[in-house]
Amino acid sequence: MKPLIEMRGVSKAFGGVHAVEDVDVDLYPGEVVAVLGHNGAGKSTLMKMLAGAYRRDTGTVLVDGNPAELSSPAEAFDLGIETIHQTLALADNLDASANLFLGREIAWRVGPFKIMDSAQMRDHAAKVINQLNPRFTNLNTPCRDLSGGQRQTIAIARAIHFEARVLIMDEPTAALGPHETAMVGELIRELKAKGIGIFLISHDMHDVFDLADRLVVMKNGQVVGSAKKDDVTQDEVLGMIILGKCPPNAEPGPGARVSQ
Amino acid sequence: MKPLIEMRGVSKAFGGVHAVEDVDVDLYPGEVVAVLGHNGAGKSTLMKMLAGAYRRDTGTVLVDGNPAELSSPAEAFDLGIETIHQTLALADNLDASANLFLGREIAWRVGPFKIMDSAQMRDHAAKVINQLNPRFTNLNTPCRDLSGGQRQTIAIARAIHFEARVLIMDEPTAALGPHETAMVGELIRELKAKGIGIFLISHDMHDVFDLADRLVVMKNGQVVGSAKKDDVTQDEVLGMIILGKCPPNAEPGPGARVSQ
Amino acid sequence: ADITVGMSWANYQEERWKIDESGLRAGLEEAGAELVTADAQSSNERQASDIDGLLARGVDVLLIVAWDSEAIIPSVERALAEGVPVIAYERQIEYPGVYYVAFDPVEVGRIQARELVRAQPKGDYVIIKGSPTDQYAHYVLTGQKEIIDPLIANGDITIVGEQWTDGWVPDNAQKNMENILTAVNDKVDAVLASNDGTAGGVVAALTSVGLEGIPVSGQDGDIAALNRIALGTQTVTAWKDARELGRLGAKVALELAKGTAPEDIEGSVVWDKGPKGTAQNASVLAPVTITHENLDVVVDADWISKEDLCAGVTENAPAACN
Amino acid sequence: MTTETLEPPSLAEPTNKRGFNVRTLSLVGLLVVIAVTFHFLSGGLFLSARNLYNLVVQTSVVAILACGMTLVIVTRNIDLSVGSVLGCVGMVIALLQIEIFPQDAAWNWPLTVAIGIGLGALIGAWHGVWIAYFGVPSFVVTLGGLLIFRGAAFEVAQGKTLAPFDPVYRLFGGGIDGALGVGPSWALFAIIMVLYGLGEVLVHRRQMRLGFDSTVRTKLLRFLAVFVVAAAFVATMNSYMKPRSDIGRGIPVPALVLLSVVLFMEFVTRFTTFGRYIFAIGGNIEAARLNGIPTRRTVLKVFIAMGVLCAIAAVVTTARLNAGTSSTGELLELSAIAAAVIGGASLSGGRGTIAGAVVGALIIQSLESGMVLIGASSSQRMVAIGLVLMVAVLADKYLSGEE
Amino acid sequence: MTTETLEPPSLAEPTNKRGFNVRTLSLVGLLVVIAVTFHFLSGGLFLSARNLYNLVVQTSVVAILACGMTLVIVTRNIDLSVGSVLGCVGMVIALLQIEIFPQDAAWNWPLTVAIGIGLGALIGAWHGVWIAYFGVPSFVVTLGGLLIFRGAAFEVAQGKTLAPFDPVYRLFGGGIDGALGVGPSWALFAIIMVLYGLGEVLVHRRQMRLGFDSTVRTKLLRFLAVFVVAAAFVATMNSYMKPRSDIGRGIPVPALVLLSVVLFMEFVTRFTTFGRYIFAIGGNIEAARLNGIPTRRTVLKVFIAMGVLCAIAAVVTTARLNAGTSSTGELLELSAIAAAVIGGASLSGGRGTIAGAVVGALIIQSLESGMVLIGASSSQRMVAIGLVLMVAVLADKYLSGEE
Ligand SMILES: Nc1ncnc2c1ncn2[C@@H]1O[C@H](COP(=O)(O)OP(=O)(O)OP(=O)(O)O)[C@@H](O)[C@H]1O
Ligand SMILES: Nc1ncnc2c1ncn2[C@@H]1O[C@H](COP(=O)(O)OP(=O)(O)OP(=O)(O)O)[C@@H](O)[C@H]1O
Ligand SMILES: [Mg+2]
Ligand SMILES: [Mg+2]
Repeated sequence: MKPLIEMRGVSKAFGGVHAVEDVDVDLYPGEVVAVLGHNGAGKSTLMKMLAGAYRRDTGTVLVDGNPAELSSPAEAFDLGIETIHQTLALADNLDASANLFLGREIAWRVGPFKIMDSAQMRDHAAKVINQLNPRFTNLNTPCRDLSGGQRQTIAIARAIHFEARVLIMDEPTAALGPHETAMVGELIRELKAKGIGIFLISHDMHDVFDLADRLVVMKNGQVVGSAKKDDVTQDEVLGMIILGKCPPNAEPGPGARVSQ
Repeated sequence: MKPLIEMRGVSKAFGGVHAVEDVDVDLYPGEVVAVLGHNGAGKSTLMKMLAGAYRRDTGTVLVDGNPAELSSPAEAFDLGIETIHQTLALADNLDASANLFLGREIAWRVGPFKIMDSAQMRDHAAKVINQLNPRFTNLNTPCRDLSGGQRQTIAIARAIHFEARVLIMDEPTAALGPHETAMVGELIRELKAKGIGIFLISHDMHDVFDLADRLVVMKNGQVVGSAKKDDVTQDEVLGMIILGKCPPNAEPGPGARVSQ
Repeated sequence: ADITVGMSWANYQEERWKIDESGLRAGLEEAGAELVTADAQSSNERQASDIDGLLARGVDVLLIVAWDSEAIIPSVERALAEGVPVIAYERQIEYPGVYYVAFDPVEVGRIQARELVRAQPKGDYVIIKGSPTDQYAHYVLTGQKEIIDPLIANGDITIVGEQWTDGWVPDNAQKNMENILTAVNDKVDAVLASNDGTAGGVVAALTSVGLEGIPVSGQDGDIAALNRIALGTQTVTAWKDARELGRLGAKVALELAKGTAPEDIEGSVVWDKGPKGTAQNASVLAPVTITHENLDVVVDADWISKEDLCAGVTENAPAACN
Repeated sequence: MTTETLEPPSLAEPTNKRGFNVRTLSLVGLLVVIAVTFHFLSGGLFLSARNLYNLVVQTSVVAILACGMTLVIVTRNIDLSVGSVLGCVGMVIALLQIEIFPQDAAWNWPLTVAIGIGLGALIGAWHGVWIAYFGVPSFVVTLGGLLIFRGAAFEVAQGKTLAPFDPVYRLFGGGIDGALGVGPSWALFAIIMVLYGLGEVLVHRRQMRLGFDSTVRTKLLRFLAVFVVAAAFVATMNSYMKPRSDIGRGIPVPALVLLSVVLFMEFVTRFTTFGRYIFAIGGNIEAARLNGIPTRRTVLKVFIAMGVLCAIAAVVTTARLNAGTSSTGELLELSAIAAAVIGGASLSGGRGTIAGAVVGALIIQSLESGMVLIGASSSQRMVAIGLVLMVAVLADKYLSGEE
Repeated sequence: MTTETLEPPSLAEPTNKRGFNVRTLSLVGLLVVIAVTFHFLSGGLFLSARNLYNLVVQTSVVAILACGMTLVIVTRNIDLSVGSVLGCVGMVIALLQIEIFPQDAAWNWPLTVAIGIGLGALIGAWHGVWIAYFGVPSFVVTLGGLLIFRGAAFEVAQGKTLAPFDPVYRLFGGGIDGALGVGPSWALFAIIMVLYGLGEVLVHRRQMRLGFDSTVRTKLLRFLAVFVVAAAFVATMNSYMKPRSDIGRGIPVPALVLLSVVLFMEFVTRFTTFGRYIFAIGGNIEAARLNGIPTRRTVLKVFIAMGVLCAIAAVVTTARLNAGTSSTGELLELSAIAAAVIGGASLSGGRGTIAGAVVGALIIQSLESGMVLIGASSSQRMVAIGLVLMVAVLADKYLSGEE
């Protein structure tokens, strides 16, 4: 099978900080790849480059085997790459349905203008959000007045509503309650079954081992190693994250500690 | 033993939304009380009232048995109540040490001015933060350029640095890596041993059962019930959170489903 | 050029200063002198800086149109201390040793009031004053009051409305006039407007209630204002042939730069009619009263083309348009 | 599904049960208080048909600018150049119409207006490119514009005052003939009311189909309110007679221009994606960018719109004065910004309404005119207006239940 | 522990390896470019001692205001009233000193200055209370102040110009005698350098004790740079002679006033908790509040400081003009805000430096003066200054490595 995404030698530095260094990662259709690592390891930065939010300094990215520039979020959307950002990327002054359709409103083109179909958008939004959290009723409230989990729900709803082929989820359940988290897990399985490729960043080992097919561990901007979920144990993965030690069953990356 | 905090009949509404309704909660010295509930249940709102960030509409709060107004964060600090807010409450343009000491800088009073001892603050900050995350080196970077977990680390460091008697932790480990999360768990145990009372909001059942002594579950702004950790099972707690069903071993609150 | 003459304008954003400058420049160029200018844009602070700059450029003589006749004095002192003669141009600076070249501003006010009173000896007057922060507006007002105060005292004239015009901006004058008209329910017989710009605003306001044609004053002899006089919607403008003043300024400047004693300059008189009564050497021109009757004066002086003057004039054409 | 009425949510402002914006309603209340106060202080002059007619005409220029300024402020920018741009465009129109093109040609005024609007758009684009693409703060860019275009306004005709304009052009200024007349005013009223009613019915039917609970009573009440206010307005304008006649004037042309601008801008901000993007950018520009909104293009368009509105305002101003002067529009930027801010636009972005800006402009002009009517001197006027502005915004804050 | 030098971090601006603020350095570079350009265009006049002396005096008022404006802007507010407050305080000082108090009393000028500063603080407090405690947007409050205090400035003496001031008072204006003289200028230079050197040594020792890696070389280089620039400045001021004499003038008094203000404000923003709170409020006012910072009191104090600075600027201006006029300070608010913004203050809050504001003021004044020196016409001057401002900020953006 052809990979959906191939990242080769991708790097990004901010001033003196090498946030991401020479990273290679693949993603296949219907696969969930968990990206793990300590805080500040560079996971979000890597994903933002794939989402078109940052421009990479070096490296190539192939989408469906074709080189992709990924110079703007719109370009990523066009390639079918949807992202749930860690910062959620919500406009706090707008309500749930406005945020859900932000940038991709349902609208009729009339001359130079696009007239929004607010009723339709409201209707859709209510449906998608209800699917994730039935208790979420204040659809008319500006996001700034919502609870942390409600805000995250909107960001998730947005990413799943626009049928993606690649879904990037940067700590999607960090602020969610147990029930909501379970529903997101369900959702990931559904999407996977549809052949969608998913990058999942999460600090929850449970979730990761529950949902992921493969794991990639980063440390200080570099890949420590990657492995099939079934080939490694939870403790081995923790060792990769914390110590940068690549176990025998995993494929080591440039960030693996060579000597013990 | 006398409770550190007694909340009685506390309510708060935003426009038409009853975020918190008639809540009674106690906290004893050396006790960890987990506050649980679905997204938008009112957990953060309840804690913000205790932190002096919101004024309650009705109800009384006793600290050490004395009624407390709690009309401002400064008042809460004076009573020894420290908070890690869900929103972290960081000034994005300042760096880690400035944020850590924000509002309570180390300074010499000279006439009408307080001259900050930056060197000292930097020194302390480095120590406290290192204790939580040894990999956190960019202490001079403005917070806006830090990763999600690094930001959370600063907020936690701040709350523990000023020796509190009551510590409110609103989803303190949501963005933390596994290692960092473990260190926070360690920390909670240490503080507990020192007789500090802790409110812990978390969606992670593992953490909760690991760390808490007692659980309080909220639903739609009301208390479903509270129970000693050892008296209930994880499934029972999930039932409380999702269905609002209070098990026999727990003490029911006004939000418990009566029938069924 | 062997002689450099500096000119500090108070504010240049008006039609007439351009004309002053052309006169000044013509007069200086004939003598091979150079002119350098600066515009203070209605600010004392900026004018002080401008004069510093002009002195730094090494001018031999300095002409000043003062935005404020008191606040300019430290700058004058600086110039005199460096041995640079100072000419107060158009606006008096009462300081010993400063030469004064001007159309008498108080006379401007008098002309305006005199002609209005002649056209409308009795009745309800409105005064649209200039910018409240401009000293010049106060001088004009003084002249106007000189004529009409006695008539107010004996009851012939009533002032039914009086407003300053921020920044001399015509739009502001228009709004003020409209509101005054509302306040007095159109019972207005004459409007003392302080210059031709504000007069334009006043006439526009009057036109919208069908009152155009009642006596309105102005000054400067703007093209648009002269056209209004021809059309009969403005009564008088106190015409100051700025070219002439410019040439006079140039002449005096050249003399002073050459070291001629002020009192020896041709046409110099001793002027002590300022508020403080300081005596100083001066060459003062009288503004010319321009009304419907003598519009030919401005045409003959090549100030305005007959075509511009008579644009749109049909009935009751002035002699100048025939 | 939801029990709320389905109002355009993009403005993110509290609305009351009838779907009116609370903030704007409380501002209208304040305007009424100011008007009634002046009415008594001026011995019954303020609420006369004549003064209201003048007020509408005098307000139109600032209100037109304030509409554009609201968009600019919502995107977290500012435009200090509007007065200068107005002056510069006005001078160019005057120069072309009076000095360059043949004065009696019928195509003269339409062409000059078109050129003026094109020039306005160009100037707006110039500012927009600097701000959106070069990333220079709008304060600096438009301060530059304030200087540049005021200087240019002078250079256009070397400071000369240019007059007179074409008689048809002058109608834009709302002078003696610059009003619709009684019959056409009522006709326009009828047309607008019918269209508005139809729109509400259509929206209502659509909402019913999608299962929203949209009460008929609310809509009807709102329609009636608008109907009564509009009818009162038309009746008032019609009852102000031309001088020495009993021919009613009707709606003045500047008010018509303003009305068109307001309707168009309300449409854009409430119903189009462009309007939505403006608010999203003001709320969180990074979020807007991450969601693929063309943030730079949107900001550029906002400044182009502002430039066009400056040109429209220039037409009204010069037509009204019947002259182009190089000082036209000085200090207007302050009034325009003040109107937008009083109307609820927040300089920290993401908040503001067109209707509020118009009411803000009306409040400012009512204070200006009212103080002249009661015969206050200009310095007293300044002090009083300053105080009332502050109190008005404070009162509005509490009336609208914020805080 | 860390390898960076230990600079006050509150300003959250990039600093280079020597600990200088990159943004301010690149601005200084721009200033040099502008100066050298004018020097050639004006045939060697711009960089003459005489013109530099004038430039310093001319800049002082805007620079003093810009220092306060920076604080205001950092807290995400704005102050449009500074010009009016300056005018009003100046008129009150003039009225008291010239008309009310006995003209020859020795206590006259000190008392009037004290009263003026008190009045400035009071006016600032008035604005601050409206903004911080009543929650009215600073734009509205200070727009009100702009009108109110301009009106008041007129009412104080009914628009009359008041003159002359006490001869000692006039020294504040930096006229012919308003400078320190050669000897005292060098003495002052020496004192400041010694104090600065001592301070650096003390800080260095403290940092060593806490184990920070603070290199001596960096500090030494920085000290030398400051030393050379300051010495060049004093030498230049000393080499401008009094008219027709060879007595050097020395540092002008307005520059001395500005220097005191700058040193004080740099101290406050860098080293005191008050300064830290200002930046925290601008960065995230909600976070500041949650951390127990008295946000309202802090904002109030910022506006009081602004009021005091207006009063100080009023003293310099009136002393320089030797007259109190009701128009003094008109439009100064624009220059002050522009200086702060050019100097790197961001209108969205949380960013700005005192040194930057001063350099910004110098850039603006250099453009103004330079255009006079090269003999540009008024409208050319406006166009050129507008353009250069925009280009300067753009260039600065790229030079300082921001995006
Ligand atoms: N400032 C506010 N204005 C209006 N409504 C608010 C405001 N703050 C909170 N709410 C509402 O109050 C309810 C409770 O919010 P709260 O933040 O306390 O929930 P929570 O239990 O902390 O949820 P989460 O687990 O998602 O953090 C929510 O419905 C939210 O929309
Ligand atoms: N805009 C930026 N400017 C400067 N440094 C940045 C920026 N964004 C990220 N960094 C730095 O890059 C490093 C990687 O950050 P990143 O957000 O990718 O980490 P992460 O793996 O997502 O961590 P977390 O688990 O805490 O979310 C961090 O050290 C961070 O401080
Ligand atoms: Mg991350
Ligand atoms: Mg919460």
